[in-house]
Amino acid sequence: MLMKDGLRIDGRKPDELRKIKIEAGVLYRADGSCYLEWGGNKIMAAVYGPREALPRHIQDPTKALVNARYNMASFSVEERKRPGPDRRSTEISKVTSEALENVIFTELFPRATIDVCIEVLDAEAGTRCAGITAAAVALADAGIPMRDIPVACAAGKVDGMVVLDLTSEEDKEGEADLPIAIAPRTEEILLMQMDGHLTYQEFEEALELAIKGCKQIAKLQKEALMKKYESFEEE
Amino acid sequence: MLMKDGLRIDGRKPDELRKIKIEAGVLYRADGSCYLEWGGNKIMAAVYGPREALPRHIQDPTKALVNARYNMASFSVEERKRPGPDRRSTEISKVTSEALENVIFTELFPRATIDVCIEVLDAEAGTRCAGITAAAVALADAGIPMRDIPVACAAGKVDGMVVLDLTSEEDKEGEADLPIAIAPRTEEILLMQMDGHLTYQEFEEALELAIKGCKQIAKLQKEALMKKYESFEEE
Amino acid sequence: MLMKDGLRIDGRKPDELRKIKIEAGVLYRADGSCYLEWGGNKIMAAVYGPREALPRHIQDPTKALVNARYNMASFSVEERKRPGPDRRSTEISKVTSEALENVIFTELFPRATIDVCIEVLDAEAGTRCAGITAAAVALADAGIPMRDIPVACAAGKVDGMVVLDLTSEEDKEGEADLPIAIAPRTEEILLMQMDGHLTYQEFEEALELAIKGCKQIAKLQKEALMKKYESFEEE
Amino acid sequence: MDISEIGRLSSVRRDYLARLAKEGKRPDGRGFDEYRPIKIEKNVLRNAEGSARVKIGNTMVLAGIKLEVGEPYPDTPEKGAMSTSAELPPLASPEFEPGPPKPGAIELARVVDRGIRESEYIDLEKLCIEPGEKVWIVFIDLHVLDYDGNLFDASSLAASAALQNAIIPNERYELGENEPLPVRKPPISCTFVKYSDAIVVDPCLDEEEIAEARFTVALDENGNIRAIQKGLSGSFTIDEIKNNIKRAQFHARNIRKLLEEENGKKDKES
Amino acid sequence: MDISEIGRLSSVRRDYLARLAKEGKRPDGRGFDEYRPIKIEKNVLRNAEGSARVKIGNTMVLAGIKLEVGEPYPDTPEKGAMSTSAELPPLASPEFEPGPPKPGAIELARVVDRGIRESEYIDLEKLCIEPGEKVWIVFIDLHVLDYDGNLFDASSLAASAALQNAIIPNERYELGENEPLPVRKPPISCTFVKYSDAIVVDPCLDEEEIAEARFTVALDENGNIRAIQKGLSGSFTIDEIKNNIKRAQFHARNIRKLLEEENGKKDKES
Amino acid sequence: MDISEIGRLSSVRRDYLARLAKEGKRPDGRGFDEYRPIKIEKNVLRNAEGSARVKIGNTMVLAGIKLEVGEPYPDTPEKGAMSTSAELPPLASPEFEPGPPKPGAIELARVVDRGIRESEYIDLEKLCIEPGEKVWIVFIDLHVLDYDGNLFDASSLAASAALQNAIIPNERYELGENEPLPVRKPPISCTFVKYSDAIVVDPCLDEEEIAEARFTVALDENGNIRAIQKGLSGSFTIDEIKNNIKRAQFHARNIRKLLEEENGKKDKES
Repeated sequence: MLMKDGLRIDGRKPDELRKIKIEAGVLYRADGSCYLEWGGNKIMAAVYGPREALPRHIQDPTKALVNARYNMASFSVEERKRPGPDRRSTEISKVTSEALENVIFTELFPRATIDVCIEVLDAEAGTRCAGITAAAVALADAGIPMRDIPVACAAGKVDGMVVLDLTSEEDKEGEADLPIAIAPRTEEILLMQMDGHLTYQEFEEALELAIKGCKQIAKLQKEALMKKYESFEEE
Repeated sequence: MLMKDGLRIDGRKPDELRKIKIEAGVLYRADGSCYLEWGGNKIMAAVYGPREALPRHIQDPTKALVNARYNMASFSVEERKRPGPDRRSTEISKVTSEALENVIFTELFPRATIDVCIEVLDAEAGTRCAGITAAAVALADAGIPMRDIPVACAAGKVDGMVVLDLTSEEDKEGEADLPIAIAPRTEEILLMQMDGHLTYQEFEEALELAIKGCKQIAKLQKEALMKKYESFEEE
Repeated sequence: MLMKDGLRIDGRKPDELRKIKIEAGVLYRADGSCYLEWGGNKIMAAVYGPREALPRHIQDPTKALVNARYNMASFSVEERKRPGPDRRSTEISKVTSEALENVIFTELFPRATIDVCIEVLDAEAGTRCAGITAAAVALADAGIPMRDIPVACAAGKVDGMVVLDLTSEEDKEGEADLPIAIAPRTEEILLMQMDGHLTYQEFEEALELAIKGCKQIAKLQKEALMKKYESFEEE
Repeated sequence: MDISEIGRLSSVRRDYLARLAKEGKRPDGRGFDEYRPIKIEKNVLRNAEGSARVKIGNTMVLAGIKLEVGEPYPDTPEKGAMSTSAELPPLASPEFEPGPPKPGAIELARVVDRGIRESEYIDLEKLCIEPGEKVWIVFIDLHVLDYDGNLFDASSLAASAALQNAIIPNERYELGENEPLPVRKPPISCTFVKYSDAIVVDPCLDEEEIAEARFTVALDENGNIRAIQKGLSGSFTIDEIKNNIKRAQFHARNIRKLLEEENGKKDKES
Repeated sequence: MDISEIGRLSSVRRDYLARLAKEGKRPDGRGFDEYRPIKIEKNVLRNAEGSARVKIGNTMVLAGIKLEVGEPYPDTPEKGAMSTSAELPPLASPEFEPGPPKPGAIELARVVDRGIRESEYIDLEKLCIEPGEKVWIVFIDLHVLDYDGNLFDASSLAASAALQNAIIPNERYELGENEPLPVRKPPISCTFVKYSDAIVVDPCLDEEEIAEARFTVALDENGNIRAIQKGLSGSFTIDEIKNNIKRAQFHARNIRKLLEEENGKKDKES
Repeated sequence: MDISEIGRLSSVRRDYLARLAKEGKRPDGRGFDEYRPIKIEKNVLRNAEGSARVKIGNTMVLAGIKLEVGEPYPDTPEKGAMSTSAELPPLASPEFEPGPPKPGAIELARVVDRGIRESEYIDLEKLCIEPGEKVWIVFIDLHVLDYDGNLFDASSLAASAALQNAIIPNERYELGENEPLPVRKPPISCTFVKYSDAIVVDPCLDEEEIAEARFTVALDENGNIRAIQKGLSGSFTIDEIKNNIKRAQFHARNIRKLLEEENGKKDKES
């Protein structure tokens, strides 16, 4: 059903990503920002900080807090979503914060907070990976010192086959989804979630594929940042 | 439908106010208070302050905050209202706070707050104007220094005619509603909202009529305050 | 209906308690704890403190706050209860806090809070009395200095007869319920609520019966605490 | 202090009140068993189905009744329902804050509710429109306007008075003509507080602020007990409790008379 | 300052802006009666039934339209309904905080809503599916992405543009084929602020932060007035108000033209 | 630290734990691949449709199952539904606060939910009463009673055990006789944390407080993977992840055996 002649319903090969477009530095007020289109996903990410964490009792005297907020616009899905956080977005905000904190030199900014805002404007499967990928570019655009630029991508299993970067339909009808985020230089795993049904062998295969996907996207991230700096120099 | 032989459904002339009754200093605990009946509206207003603004981080070191809270009792309307603020009352609280702040010498009370409580006990169109008018009397009763006593009134358009002080039915079936608040001495506009459909000429006419209404009510406000002072001297 | 041949539907005599089992010191993290089964009720109580009351502006410089929180697990009743406090549990938390505060030497711990957590895991009438009784044991287990160990029990009226310790059915179908908490040494009344219909004579009778019940339960509380200390010495 | 949970009296004032009490006196000159003047005004609102404004001394509470058509509870398919709420708006006291009801307001509403419910004041059996489907729900909303102590009795009395003049708004729901809400005999609430070994009825705010224990009892027309609420962290002896109830039976008779007089007046007028 | 209620400008900067205003100048070099460049992009989202992204200078607002089937209001059983919300997410400004809408966001949504509602922009009569039972509810959600002042005009324009390209999602509800949302002529909103005796159109953030009074008017295609909102604690004289409206009539014509051009473009493309 | 987000260990204790880990030791004397004693008690409540209390060391979690009749999701009209919540009441730890669930509690509930859902443990197809109209909704409520680390495994195990003895309360809804809830093979959850280069199974609280990264995997009876959750800001290498899963396959077999023994006991008793 979801695969035909070795191709997927949208014509992609099993190891092929959807179309991705990344633009850095698109907002005026934010310290760093990124607009990302990934298949049908449209994501805006902004970074504010490092700035003083308030109220004071949340401050950590040894390092900066990394506080990501993943939010879906009410019109970003087919059935209108009530504004405000739900349980799903609370969980995604948490694992996203943790993944991003890993690469940031937070100990350089004691008592500070680094706020990462991820707004999903249009959603079509894989928004958490798209959000992390965009947030990473926004962090770099904001000049936040990081040991690497994180990047995220999912692999999954569809009609018994391990494939890269699921669409909505594949996510819903497929057998498994494995979103990960990595630090691409070292291939360390910053985020991993999985739901579905994978044998150990399939898991290994999917993990390898997702890492391959991450590395392709990491290039697009760097190109977007490069382009921003170039346009900055031209000005 | 709403006008017959030049008169309105309740028998009023186009430029005639509903019956208004104002009483100052009716509450024991409040620093200043006012009970006002205006047509079918029954409003209780109380003022507390100037007192220290808390929590401290909301304090303004240069002036007092003016914090009006417009609230409708759950039994004040035909269909029982759930207790607590809704979007409408939040907006009215905001524009009321702004209108009242205009005339108060807030710079005399840095770090303070002046709290204005407006409780609508019975509602019949025009509660925001009635609330501001009552709040102004309560402020004066509390001895808050003001450069003028604000007063509010609405004009509107009904059956193609500009009229003063709409009833519920006129508000609902009519073509426009223009509530304003003014500082009566200088005729400055402190609050203005409008919804409906007015040509520019009709707008000018309605504005003039509303100001005339305001000035009539300003007299009633002063009489109420006078009566309170007299009764105070008698005691 | 509810009484037959002088006995109640569950076979008890009018002045007979349901089966009660009390165990002290059952939790690892809490400073003091108690597990109590009383008829179909299963209650876990824990005490934390005295510890600094936070945020600071709630601190009382003359004494410790006693802050009891009565909570029903969502699965503790026949129809699943939404998690979180409702109006009933808010009231019970309030009167429970007040009853317990009475016997604690709060003036020994200025600026502190003593937190009492009462979780109803399974409910069958009389949970507030069961909660106070368990909380008192947890307070003693935590070593909080008290002038007496409070104890609670209800009497009521069923089929025209005053009886002790109502079941769910008796509570629902019966004519009155009178839960009380006392300091057993002095017989002072720490908590009293009543709803139903009692003549003054019936009230006196019910009060006497409830106090008798309290005193029986007080023995079980002491036995449970003794057992805990003994097992502690054996270790 | 109970309702506001803030604003402790200075210790000087506290000592003064204690000294007064020892001499059998109260801050406003009343005897221990004396209510402040009670004033009941009924039918004071237009949009409410019933209303009353009650003053006890400087304390003023407005009760408004609204009726709505709703579903019955599954276990009482042929009975109407009732719901009581209390608002303590910042208008009524410098200590009241806006926001959802605090524990003090919830306790107040629930105690008033119990008095009405347990004395079967509203004839809920007559409020069924369609068994199992549609019944009248009676909303009793207590709106405190001026807080100088003893909200329990003022609120209970306001609710009782407002229910006495409430109508069933059949016309609004196209169910025939409006008719009076069917009520029986109201409960009367009596509140005492204890401080410095004195137990006084109808506490004013100063007294509530130093009160150690509070006792409220709702009595029916036969002086039988329908609801009790003991509050605050102080205790009562068994004898004090018994005595409170006997004193309450005396006060309740007087207040009931007052309410009936007011009711009589209304009837004559209408 | 209005929306964020924080972040006061330094007094040096404040004095500088006041001095500029006295010389007839604005911080970004515009004249008092000059808008920043306006850019309208329509149909920018896939899941929304209609959408538009509007930039006025650096301010950027995204409007998304969603339609749902719901019950009509009891007093308008044959009309669809509309609901407008505004989100000011922390993404758009260092001063915006997460959480439920603050008064500034609520005022913004309500003013945009009034302009659309009072100009009868959406033909709600055509949104009835089953009288008294089922109608379309139009949700207008305003999502601020970059906040550099004048959210009122940017939001209103984004809503107007998004509604122009919205569809009724009949297919999703198995009600036939999708069709365009029936709209009439949009309202155009014009906002002025007053500071240092100057009244300027389309305030940027610096100007909003020192503004004493704000005036927003929504005009229909005949230049008639459909909604007004005066904001902030400063006042306007009667003449200033009248003058604002006349100036707005001029600006609204230009903005309307811009919107129509954008609309024309879209039509040609499709 | 994960759940409580407060209460950092002193650096002395932290260093001590790190030193222990370097020597292959854990604070409570266990090996890196050793669980604390696990105790499962089933059917411990009367009002819940199913229940279990699980202790892993000092950590104690109570799971209660309730079933209600409700509407199915539109896209699965013939399937029952499930919903998992976790309460971390202040009873269980000095760091837990009352109030709506914090992110840690939400993550916990969602991870337990995913394990059950993805292993298709509950046979939701059999929970349809009337297609498109009425289905059973299974509520899994996790109530933490004592928190000494590893809530993920204790909660998952408590939920699995409680579902095994749950009944469908047909009688309460007049739908016939009660019957056992149809379940298949439960998922088994295994959690590891990493600190000081060690990766240990079943962390106690001390270990969670210094943990850099957390890894939870839910395995089915064939050792296949049904759900994964990596947590905290530390990272794992690819090899560490693979190794975690293999270690989990070993532990899950043992825990599954324990659960089956408990199940066997129950069957014999009844």
